[in-house]
Amino acid sequence: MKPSLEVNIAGIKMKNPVMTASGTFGSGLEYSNFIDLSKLGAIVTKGVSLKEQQGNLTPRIYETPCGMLNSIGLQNKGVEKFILEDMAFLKEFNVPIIVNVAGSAIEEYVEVAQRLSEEDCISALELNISCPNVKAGGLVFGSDVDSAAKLTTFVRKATKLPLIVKLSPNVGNIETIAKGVEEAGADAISLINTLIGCAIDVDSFKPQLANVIGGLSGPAVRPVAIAMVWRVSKAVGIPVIGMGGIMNCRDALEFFLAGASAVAVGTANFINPEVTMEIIDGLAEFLRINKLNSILEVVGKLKV
Amino acid sequence: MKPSLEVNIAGIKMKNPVMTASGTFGSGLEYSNFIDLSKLGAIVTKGVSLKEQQGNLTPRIYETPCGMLNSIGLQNKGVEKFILEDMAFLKEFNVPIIVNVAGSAIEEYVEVAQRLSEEDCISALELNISCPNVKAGGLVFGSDVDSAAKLTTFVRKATKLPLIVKLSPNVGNIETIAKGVEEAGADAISLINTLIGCAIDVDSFKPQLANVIGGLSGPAVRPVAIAMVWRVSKAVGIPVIGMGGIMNCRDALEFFLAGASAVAVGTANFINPEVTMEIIDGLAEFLRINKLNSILEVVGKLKV
Amino acid sequence: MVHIKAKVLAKIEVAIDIYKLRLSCPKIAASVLPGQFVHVECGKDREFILRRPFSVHRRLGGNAFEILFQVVGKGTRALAEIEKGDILDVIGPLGNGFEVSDTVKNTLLIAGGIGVAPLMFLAEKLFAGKIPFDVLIGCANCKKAVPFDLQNIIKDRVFFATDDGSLGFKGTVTELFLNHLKKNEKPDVIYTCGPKAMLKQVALIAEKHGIACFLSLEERMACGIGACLSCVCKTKSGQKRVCVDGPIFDASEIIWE
Amino acid sequence: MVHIKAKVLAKIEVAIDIYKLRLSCPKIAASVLPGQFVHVECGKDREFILRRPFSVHRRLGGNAFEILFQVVGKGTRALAEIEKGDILDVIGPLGNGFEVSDTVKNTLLIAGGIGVAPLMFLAEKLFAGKIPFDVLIGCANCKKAVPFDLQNIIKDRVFFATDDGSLGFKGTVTELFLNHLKKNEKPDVIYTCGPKAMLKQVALIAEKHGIACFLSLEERMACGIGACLSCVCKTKSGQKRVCVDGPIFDASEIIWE
Ligand SMILES: Cc1cc2nc3c(=O)[nH]c(=O)nc-3n(C[C@H](O)[C@H](O)[C@H](O)COP(=O)(O)OP(=O)(O)OC[C@H]3O[C@@H](n4cnc5c(N)ncnc54)[C@H](O)[C@@H]3O)c2cc1C
Ligand SMILES: Cc1cc2nc3c(=O)[nH]c(=O)nc-3n(C[C@H](O)[C@H](O)[C@H](O)COP(=O)(O)OP(=O)(O)OC[C@H]3O[C@@H](n4cnc5c(N)ncnc54)[C@H](O)[C@@H]3O)c2cc1C
Ligand SMILES: Cc1cc2nc3c(=O)[nH]c(=O)nc-3n(C[C@H](O)[C@H](O)[C@H](O)COP(=O)(O)O)c2cc1C
Ligand SMILES: Cc1cc2nc3c(=O)[nH]c(=O)nc-3n(C[C@H](O)[C@H](O)[C@H](O)COP(=O)(O)O)c2cc1C
Ligand code: FES
Ligand code: FES
Repeated sequence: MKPSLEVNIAGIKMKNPVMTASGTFGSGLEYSNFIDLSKLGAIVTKGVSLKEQQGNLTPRIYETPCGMLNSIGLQNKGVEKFILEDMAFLKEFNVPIIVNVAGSAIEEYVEVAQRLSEEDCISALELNISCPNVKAGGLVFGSDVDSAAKLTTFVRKATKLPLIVKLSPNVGNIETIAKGVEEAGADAISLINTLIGCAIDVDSFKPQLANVIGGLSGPAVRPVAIAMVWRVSKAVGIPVIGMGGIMNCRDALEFFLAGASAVAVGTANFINPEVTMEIIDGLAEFLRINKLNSILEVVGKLKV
Repeated sequence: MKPSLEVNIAGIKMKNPVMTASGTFGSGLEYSNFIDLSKLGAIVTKGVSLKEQQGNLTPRIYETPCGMLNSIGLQNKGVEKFILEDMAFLKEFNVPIIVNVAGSAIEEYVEVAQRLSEEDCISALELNISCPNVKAGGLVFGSDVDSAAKLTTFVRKATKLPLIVKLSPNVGNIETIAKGVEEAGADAISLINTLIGCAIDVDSFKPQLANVIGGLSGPAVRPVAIAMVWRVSKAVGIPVIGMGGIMNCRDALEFFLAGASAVAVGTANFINPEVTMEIIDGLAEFLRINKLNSILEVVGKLKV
Repeated sequence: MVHIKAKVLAKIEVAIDIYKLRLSCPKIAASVLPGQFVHVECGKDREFILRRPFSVHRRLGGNAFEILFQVVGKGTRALAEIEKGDILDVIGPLGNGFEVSDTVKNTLLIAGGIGVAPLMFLAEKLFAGKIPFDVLIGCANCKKAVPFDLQNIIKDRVFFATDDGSLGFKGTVTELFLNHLKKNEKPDVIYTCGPKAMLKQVALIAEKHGIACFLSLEERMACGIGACLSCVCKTKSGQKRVCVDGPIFDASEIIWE
Repeated sequence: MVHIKAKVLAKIEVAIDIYKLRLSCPKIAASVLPGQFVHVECGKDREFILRRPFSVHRRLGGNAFEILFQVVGKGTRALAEIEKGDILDVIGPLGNGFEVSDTVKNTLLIAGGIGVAPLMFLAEKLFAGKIPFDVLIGCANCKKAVPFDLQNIIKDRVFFATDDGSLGFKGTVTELFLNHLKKNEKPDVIYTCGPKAMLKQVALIAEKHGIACFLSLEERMACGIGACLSCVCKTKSGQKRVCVDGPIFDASEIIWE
């Protein structure tokens, strides 16, 4: 029997547990030159806010040891144009679309969630309460449990779509926040978003990012992500979607073992546009070699 | 005129602003085979607790992308033996000795601080309220401002020695905690300690560290450290000692530009035992080339 | 646009710290246009998290192409260590490429430093199309000068400006440009590539003289294919991604900071 | 103990994925003892954050020494790519080394897999000191067998055990050890190096038969010089650092988990 990669996360049926991470996969269109989008577990879109946003000044990225800083600053075309353009393209593929929602106030999140719920081609919403790059990026909601839970409660009421809440790693008490959003009605938790970071050009005395501060992603942060996935998956009953520095199948497996029911791949797409496909194939191969029937037999199986 | 590297941090006069990071430099003895200890700005010792501690099981370390995890678990010989053996060796060198103090309860910190204050060859204490590796590692104090401030207040009363408080990066509100310990009487702040991390062997399904969770250090974490040094140095009036992933002089300069008045080098000693000397020479050269008279002219000079 | 392994046919150090790599890659060579670039994995085993973008410097028939690069940091340093016979992981061709309309009669190419890279490929195309052009190249000194040795091109249409006067005109390439304008017939179109400050000056001079100007912009890039929004620039028709909407822009469209 | 650059005089693939590196390094070669190790920077430009420890496999007069290593992960994979003429950054000699008392008459060396590395150097010393010894070597199969070809050593004192019987005895080296004990005179001392599980078995058998046993332990190491406390092991006289108090321990001292 061919081992099964299927997972069902918060009611989203996925062919396999490999998703794209928000903000790293464009509208999907860009990567359709390299891979068959319908083979993905799910596509997560760039953060969408109510109105168009210009984002931060450039330079917006910088390479750091085994990682990168970004301060895109949630540049996006606003929810209406997003539906008109990006969703129109994406809905042609047989793949769940998860829309990442950003905002600067509860009302904005609610409004965007409501608008998106009117469309019938969206599989779930991912609440970004963890973008370190802009005031309007939600980190203010992601930093303490009360705000996180309150926001979740309001959005929960505004949509019937499955609700994933994306947590920030820039906190001390990740379990508390996870439990808070679970109680407030989140159907799943995704983590980690980027770590707050900064780099400086010592020749010019200037920051490497125009915004000074950015978000750190890539393999450098993977140990932090694994630790948080492990802690959170023990603390909550809802599924956890793990991400942070996944470059290949073995990295992804660490997340499953730590307790993730699905993974998302971000930064790795930039160096290797086919990385998601390689991970999917690698997972199937891993199950086969280890004589396992389903990826579910790996989830949370860390031997401690 | 030869540019000056001298700094005075919380009354500790240093020839230069390059210190060793706690736990990475043994008792100093080990590195005296490679460098002249008296050329260092200061030596910071491994964390010392009241009684001897065995630490965690092995494996205690694991290499991660551009970083390493450690879960030494504060193995140390206890304060009495430390004074008898390590201090006896270290006091022969013309270099400030800063003793890193660990504990599991306020009383333990206070007792260790009092005992150390009886010695006359110690230049300062560094309160470790941020070790992620053991319950008795103080992270419980480093995670919220009230505990951090309370501990600082008690230790402050117990010693006349300059008091450095070493903060954990595993928090959301680093400025709040920094301000809290400043008000409670800290003379300087050092950061960052290690980030909580984990790595898993996907062949055996076992954690790479016997302790499962460890502390991440090395270049991978440098952007996180720079960001925190920058935020904290803007928030407090006391000097900041920066560390986290410094591998060479240019890395160190990023910390000075971000606002650190001194730096500490940890993980880099393992790959390059002479790294501290190379950084000191490099800083002098940098000042010379840039026609600066003192390292103080670099501190906090990030152009934003 | 393909993601492909290309074999290194040759590595030549053409000036101090400036290398030319010849890559065997029919899939890219067959379709690449002047001004387009490739996104290259430097170093081994995903040693770097990001690729590095390099313009196509020259197309060698339908089978191979060249890039010309300067060592400026860790990625290019690693790339300089590659040897003949090694395999390079590249994505390309990327970006829009220079527009050369049929009506163009007389053009001027202006390069600052390594900005000469894409202009060689363009020059070849202009030459093939029998469109006359002059070339102005600015660089620090004669040791940094990349020979612009396009076969059959009359050498005396290539002019150098060096900071120290060690080759050609002593001064900046924009000064040389101003001199050139005084002494020569006004070109219809200017194509330019180089540091941003230089591009801005060239663009302003071109505007003042009413000359059309196309420039190749640089921004730090992560994906190179339009997905990450790291490489944006402000234009009169809104914010654009340099990697897909550029790297070639009409200078009159750019909103300079 | 020095931190030094050593030139690679030779790289030889002695078995599948097992390499021998000969390093020119008088400062280390002059003083190194059997059982000591060197701490090696694998890969280029601080590509790895930690060094990797390797036993000295052989001393070549006072000027050079060899290490023997197996490719098991990224560090050793990078090390296998080094070439003759390259420069390696090493720290050494480190650790305590094997103790060979003057009273020893008859010894047995037992290696598991790449554990053969330090035993060759020891064998040379025993040979020079005219102390007779037998060698038992366990490995997966004949393709993984490192030839124990010490000049002048009577080949028939070296016995292999392979999992598949493709070379020598079919079975584990501890089974071979038990057989050997039955058939031969009891050795005074056993020196052993290999995987922990094997060392434990050898140690227990040696204890049962009242034979002194010294073993070379492995633990992950960061500093290699006693500073970081990453490499500890539990002994009857307290917790020890494998890098400075070891890697050679009296087996009777070890507290096995
Ligand atoms: C469309 C395009 C075409 C280019 N064509 C050429 C060419 O033909 N020849 C050539 O020598 N150079 C070219 N460059 C610049 C080249 O990409 C950079 O010099 C190179 O990325 C530097 O990498 P590094 O690792 O050596 O430098 P580092 O400074 O160590 O790089 C750090 C980071 O900054 C980025 N970066 C640094 N400088 C630049 C830059 N000028 N532009 C974009 N990103 C940068 C790097 O990609 C990397 O992410 C081009 C850039 C762009 C955007
Ligand atoms: C004192 C001593 C002497 C040794 N002598 C030899 C020798 O002569 N020949 C030989 O082939 N090997 C020897 N080893 C083991 C060798 O150090 C490891 O195989 C090597 O470090 C693996 O590195 P890697 O990057 O390829 O593996 P990875 O698994 O990718 O390494 C990851 C991390 O684990 C550590 N690690 C992995 N395996 C071991 C191990 N067995 N021991 C210690 N650390 C490990 C690495 O140092 C690194 O930090 C010795 C080990 C010690 C402690
Ligand atoms: C360029 C870039 C843009 C991103 N934009 C978003 C975003 O809009 N919304 C969001 O929730 N996360 C965003 N992220 C975070 C990623 O989705 C992901 O959580 C993070 O990068 C860690 O995964 P990685 O290491 O695989 O990249 C972005 C990351 C990068 C690198
Ligand atoms: C092996 C090891 C042991 C450490 N032990 C201590 C300790 O006892 N007390 C402490 O405050 N920090 C300890 N640290 C943290 C370092 O002092 C330093 O804060 C951290 O490693 C970041 O710096 P680096 O990246 O330069 O190593 C330890 C770090 C390492 C790697
Ligand atoms: S580099 Fe990603 S959008 Fe241009
Ligand atoms: S490796 Fe650091 S103490 Fe042994």
